Amino acid sequence: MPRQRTILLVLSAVLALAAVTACGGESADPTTTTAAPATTAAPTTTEAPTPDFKVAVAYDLAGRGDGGFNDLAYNGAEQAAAELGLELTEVTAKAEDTDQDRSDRLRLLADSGHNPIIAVGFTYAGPVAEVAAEYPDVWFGIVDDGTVEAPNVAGLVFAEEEGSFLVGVVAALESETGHVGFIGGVNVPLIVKFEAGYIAGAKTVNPDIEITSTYLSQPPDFSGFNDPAKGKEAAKGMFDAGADIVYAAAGGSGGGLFEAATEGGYLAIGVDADQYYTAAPEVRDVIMTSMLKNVNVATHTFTTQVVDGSVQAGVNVFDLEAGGVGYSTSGGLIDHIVGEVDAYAEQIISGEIAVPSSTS
Amino acid sequence: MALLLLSAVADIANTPDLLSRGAVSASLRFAVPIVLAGLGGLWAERCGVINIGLEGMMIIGTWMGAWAGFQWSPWVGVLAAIAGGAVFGAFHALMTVSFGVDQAVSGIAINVAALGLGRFLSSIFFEGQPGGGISQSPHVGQIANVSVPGLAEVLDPIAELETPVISDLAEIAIGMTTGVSLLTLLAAVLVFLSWWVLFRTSFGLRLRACGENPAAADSLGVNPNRMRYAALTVSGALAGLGGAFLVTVASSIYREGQVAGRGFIGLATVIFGNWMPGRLTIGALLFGFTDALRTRQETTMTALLIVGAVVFAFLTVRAIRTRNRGATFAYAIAAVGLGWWFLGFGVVPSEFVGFAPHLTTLLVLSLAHQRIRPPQGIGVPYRRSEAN
Amino acid sequence: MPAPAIELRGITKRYPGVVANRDVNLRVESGTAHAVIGENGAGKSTLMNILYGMVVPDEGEILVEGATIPMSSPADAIAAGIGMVHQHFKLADNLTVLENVILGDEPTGRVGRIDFEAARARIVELGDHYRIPIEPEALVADLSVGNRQRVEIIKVLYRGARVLILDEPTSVLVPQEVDELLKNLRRLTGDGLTVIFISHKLDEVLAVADEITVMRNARTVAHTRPAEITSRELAQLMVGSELPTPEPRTVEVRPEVGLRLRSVSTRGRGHETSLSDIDLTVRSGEIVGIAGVEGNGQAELIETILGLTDPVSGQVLFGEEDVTEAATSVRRRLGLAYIPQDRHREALLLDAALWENRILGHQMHPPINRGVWIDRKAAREDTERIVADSDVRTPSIEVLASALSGGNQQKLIVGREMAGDPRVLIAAHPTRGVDVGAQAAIWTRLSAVRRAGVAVLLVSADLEELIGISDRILVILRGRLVGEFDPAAIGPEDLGAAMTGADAA
Amino acid sequence: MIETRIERLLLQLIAPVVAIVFAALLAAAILHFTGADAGSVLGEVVAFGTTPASLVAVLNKATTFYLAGIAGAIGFRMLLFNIGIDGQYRLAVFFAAVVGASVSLPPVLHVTLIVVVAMAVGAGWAALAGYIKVTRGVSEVISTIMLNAVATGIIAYLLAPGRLAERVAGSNNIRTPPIPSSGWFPGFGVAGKEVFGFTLVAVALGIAFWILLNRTRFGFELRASGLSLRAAAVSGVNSKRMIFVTMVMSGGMAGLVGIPQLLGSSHQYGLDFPAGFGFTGLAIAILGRNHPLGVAFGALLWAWLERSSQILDLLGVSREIVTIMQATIVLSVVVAYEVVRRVNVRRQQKLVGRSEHEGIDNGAAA
Repeated sequence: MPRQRTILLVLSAVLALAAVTACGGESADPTTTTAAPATTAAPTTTEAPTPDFKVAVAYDLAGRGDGGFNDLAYNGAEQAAAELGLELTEVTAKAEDTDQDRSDRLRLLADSGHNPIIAVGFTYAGPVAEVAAEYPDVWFGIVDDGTVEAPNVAGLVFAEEEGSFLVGVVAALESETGHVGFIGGVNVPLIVKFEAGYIAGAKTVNPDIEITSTYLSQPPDFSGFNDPAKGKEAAKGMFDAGADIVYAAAGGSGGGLFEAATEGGYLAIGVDADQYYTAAPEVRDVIMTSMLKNVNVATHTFTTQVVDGSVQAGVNVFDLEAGGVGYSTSGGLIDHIVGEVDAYAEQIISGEIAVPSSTS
Repeated sequence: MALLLLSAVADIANTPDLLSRGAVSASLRFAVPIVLAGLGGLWAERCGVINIGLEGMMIIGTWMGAWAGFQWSPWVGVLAAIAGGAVFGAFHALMTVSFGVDQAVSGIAINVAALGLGRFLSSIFFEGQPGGGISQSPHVGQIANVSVPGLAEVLDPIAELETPVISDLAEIAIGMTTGVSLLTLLAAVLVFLSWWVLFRTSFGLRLRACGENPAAADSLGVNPNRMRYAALTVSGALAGLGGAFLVTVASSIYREGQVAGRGFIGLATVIFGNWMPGRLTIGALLFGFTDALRTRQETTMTALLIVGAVVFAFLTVRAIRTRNRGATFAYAIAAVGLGWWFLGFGVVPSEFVGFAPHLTTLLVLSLAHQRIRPPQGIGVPYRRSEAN
Repeated sequence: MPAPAIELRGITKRYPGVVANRDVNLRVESGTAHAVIGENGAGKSTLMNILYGMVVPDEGEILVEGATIPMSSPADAIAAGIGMVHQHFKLADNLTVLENVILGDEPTGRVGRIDFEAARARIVELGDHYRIPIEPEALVADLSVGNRQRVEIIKVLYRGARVLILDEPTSVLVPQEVDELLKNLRRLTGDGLTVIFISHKLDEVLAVADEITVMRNARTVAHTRPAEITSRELAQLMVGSELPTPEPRTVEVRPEVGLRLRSVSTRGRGHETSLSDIDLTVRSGEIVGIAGVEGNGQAELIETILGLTDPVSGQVLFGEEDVTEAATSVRRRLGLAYIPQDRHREALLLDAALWENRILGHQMHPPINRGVWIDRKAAREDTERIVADSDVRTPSIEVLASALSGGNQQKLIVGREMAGDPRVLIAAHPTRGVDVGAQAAIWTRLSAVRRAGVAVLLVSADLEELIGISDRILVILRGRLVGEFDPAAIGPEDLGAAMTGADAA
Repeated sequence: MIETRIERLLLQLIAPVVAIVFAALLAAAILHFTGADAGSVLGEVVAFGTTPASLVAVLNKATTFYLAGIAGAIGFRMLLFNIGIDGQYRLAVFFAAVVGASVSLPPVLHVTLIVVVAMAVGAGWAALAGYIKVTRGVSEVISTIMLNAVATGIIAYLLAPGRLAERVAGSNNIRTPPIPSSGWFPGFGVAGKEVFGFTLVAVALGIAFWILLNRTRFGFELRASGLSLRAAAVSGVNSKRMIFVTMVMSGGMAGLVGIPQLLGSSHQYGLDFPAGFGFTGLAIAILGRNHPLGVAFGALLWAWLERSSQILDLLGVSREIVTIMQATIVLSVVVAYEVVRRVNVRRQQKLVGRSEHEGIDNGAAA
């Protein structure tokens, strides 16, 4: 049953986050170094049962600590590594990175014995294709890309539009003004998928609904993912214009939406993680739901499968059916409409509803 | 005049948000960090030092503000941000005044260092805190907002009359007096205070003299290098305060990259404002206003098409009068082009909306008739032995 | 006998490679005007800067009214009642007269607020008392040179100085202004103030000084009174040889025109003076002097001839060639040479080697220019030639221009400008701030240039110089040429009257 | 003089060496205080940074940095602050990619066309800033900041499916169509890795820049204007024209910044195209004192630091320490240069003083 599965996933996400927090707590000790607690702890886990595997996660620009996408990728991998007693390494990209830098980063990981290597973000597509050919014995997973065809590469892609469709349904059902909003961080196709699904979901419930969309910045200016001030003003603008529910797929700028909603007494929809838990306690009450993009499930599954040998090359679609995306009910604000929303979910899974992935 | 134009345009283009209270208060919030950065630039340049490092000092301000803010209180955060900015301002002075490093170089280095430092320090202090990570801080409390009591109630009926201009004025008044952050008020005070200190006190006179002709100041017993230390410390403190605004008012979190070029925009407003605090603030408000409009409601940008068309039409007429044929031609094309765009498409592509504030600033600077008068000692290191 | 106002004992100051002051002793009695004279480079300015605390001596002590005082900054000097009027005025252009005057000693009320009313009243009062009227609210940028000097003097008086140091105060003034200044100085000493001034102009020194100290080669070599000495003798004390005088005119002016301006007018921007209807002809082999109070359009005239300012009407011609529309580079190629007043700003790349400075202005001329290329070898060779011919004292042509002394810099510039066989030469204050020896050399050079058939336009404030070497003198006043004089038949006073428009009134 | 030339060269070399040592010490200190074993970490970094693969990667990175640095240096030489390098190269490489993909030409011609388009677009974009500076007196610092934002918007608008770009099925990237292989710039293999062929062009451009600066009339006028705008104007340099031309040249060079990457590796412009070289370029120009050779050194150093720092992630050390090191190097190099300059000026003044006095003494004797 989709709903049960969703709840299960939510629970796993929460658990994973709790795990991170616990780990992080240890590293707050100023004498131990920074980045990856798991790495510094590595020497003590040399007697791990499966020493042939060392997990690596290569992030794109933002890196871990975003309380969303990248953290989720880490959580899944970390959880798997912890379960299997594996070492885990993290590396992060920079804005000026070229494909060659990314390739070299992957090579570096492969050379130092990492397997599997999880590349987070579509910008790794070319580099993964290149490096995977050089290291046929190493498994590569790439999040958000399904273009690499190689016997040792798994594309981990998500049907963000399907999850967004569901929160669009929630928004339309709960909006009292018949006007909802969408804030995208940066105008890239990935984020457009969120917008498209959201609009489709809302329109399905209420064809007359008014939907305002905006993007905070244009690529390659990625500040839209990191400008909570702008997110806040954009949300205020939408609320002032009559919207009462706004959905943000804007990374760190989403925090601004929650603040604006809290100040004005409106509602907000989170993204990627269950933001009811990741956002500041002061603002969580306005988060009616979050569109879950369970990157953690993907990275966990991938890591586990590599170790137990059941991994399949090719595109692994984490859609609604596979539990890759979904929506959260934490906080209880939408408990009364869960049945309705799940009905739409089933229609998507059964193919009755085809969710568009672009707005035009 | 301008108000009349905007008011008319809001009606024609059917973009009521153009002069709404929300847009006004958002403009203020967007403008304040820029104003503070701009004041920072003003203090530095009035004393003869260019401060390209404003961006970096703002970054330090955001980090310090969040670091102290989440542990103790946002006001402690503000103080920490000011202190952090001031330290980097003084460091800029150390580099440029004592070591004779080129002013632009030191500024760029500070920007580079601040980026790295923010992330490095976050990895030590924020990672592992609830909600914190290498690129963001835990939640920071907000600085309180205040309103002029009763005013909104009085003005609301007027605003709802929807009489052009008068209602707009009421909206603007409400926007400027309701839910205003204490830090915004502080910024307003600082604009006035900067003017007062720079132009009405002996300290300010000495500071300006060091920016105009340090040798003259030195010959009268005013030590230019000491003044530059002071000016740059204030400059950094103001930029740091601008950073604090971002984490305690505009949002409630430190987030890597959140300064997003505001320091540079601040620097631009100094030149825009012809090195005067008041005009600088107008420049920042103009930028903040455009930024607020496009962030709140992209459709409002269509209204600016009309404004642009009208302004260019006006410039065309003026150019015809002064018989400047080239300018007439260029302005006329711009006016017709914008008008045609509005009538033909009625929308501005959202990709273009993003740079509307920048383009507006650029156009205003290029077209406004101006006589720029920068401080004459700007960018020149002062050494006594070379002054003779 | 009361203690002297100022006494310097055994002052020595060394700079890398040079000793600027060597065991200098100076005694200035209270209430007197004391002149310090000497060649450029004799150490006068260093001495004055030491006295004003801007330079700290390596040895020696400074006594003010009999008491030794520490002098490590101008603030110490000001506190001791010493004020200084610098040769290059130390004024901030964008500030008002009032702001410039009170700077560093502002009357303040609560929390540092300047009491502008009190300041204004005090400045006006000082101006009335010493009869040096100034306008407190005026922007310094708008003031004439004479007025700026008044601001400088008021600045010093405002601080209650008992001792005034004036570094070459008359070098930038016209005779009437000089008279005014000297009168003011006498009034000051009459009031019991002490005045120390540096000068080149011996007649002024003899006219106004009570006592005279002569410096040569970093030492004080003589101490005397005007009544006891003639200007010839003074000059010999200064240089140890005969005072040079401008050569008499011996050359025939050729008929062909070198430079011609036909009813040229410009529109002044900002603080510039507009030229109106300038008609001017300089023939080959002729030196035409331009006399005028500074700020009456000389700068604009030079800019127009250089091609840096476009006239709104009229024509500029080199020979028969109309260059009104031509760029500066074209005019340079046609044989325009320029010896500017401010060599640091207009004639030198201070951070470049001497031979690179040789290229400046000649980058389009042979032998240095070869199409798009620069012939560095030729530039170096020709620099060596100039250094040898003009006696530029330098260890090498690789040193930076900033390392040379002023006189040597000027010799290099003159040598360079003469190198391209110019047709037209503009010389603006060519000997200002140059010592007596170099002055003579430059006058000789100008005369040689004239003999070679160059049309020379000499802009100068030194009336002796104008009268001494010009073939004709034109007077410029408020952007117009208001009179032409034969130098043989005019004295400095008449010229001064014409320059201030006194004769027209 | 030969002796002092060697001395001068040594003096120039001391500055960067001191700076690098200082920055390394600072980094070691930071590492130490954060609890890492500074010695072994730096050892690992050096070991990794000197592998053949690293050196090739450094060379490729440095090529891009070098072009950005030269673009910055051209501006600095004329006291122009081209903050717009970033926007200029992005716009340039975007249009170059579009044009390159839309034509089919023989190899050499194809590459030439792409390069010319990039230079023209970069130059044109910079020319806007130059034009309003010359005609309206708008500081290039402001105008280029603003034009960067405008360039971003223009690219975002055009880089959309149905306009000038296409979306690859299954990918979240948007890219311009790929440039056919006739428009690729072949690289050459070193140690099993491929060095950008454009590296050689960059070297040639560096030499050309040096010749232009030091051997041509234009270069002299450029340097003279940078040293003293007024003196240059008096000597016959049209300063407005010079400002404009310099801006255009800087922009043209900036237009090439993305080209090694485009022609040597990506062959198309997409969302994953590297951004943000503008400020790096300025920092490198400063590091190299705007001298073609110095900039090369700065670019290599910068690239080496970036490359070898990748190992830090594996060592569990924050990579930002390298950013701090870069800032430290820039500052300490500049401080060191300044100290050297002052020493040099003092030395020269001493020499001049001595020769002047000799002259006087000789004169007295004669």
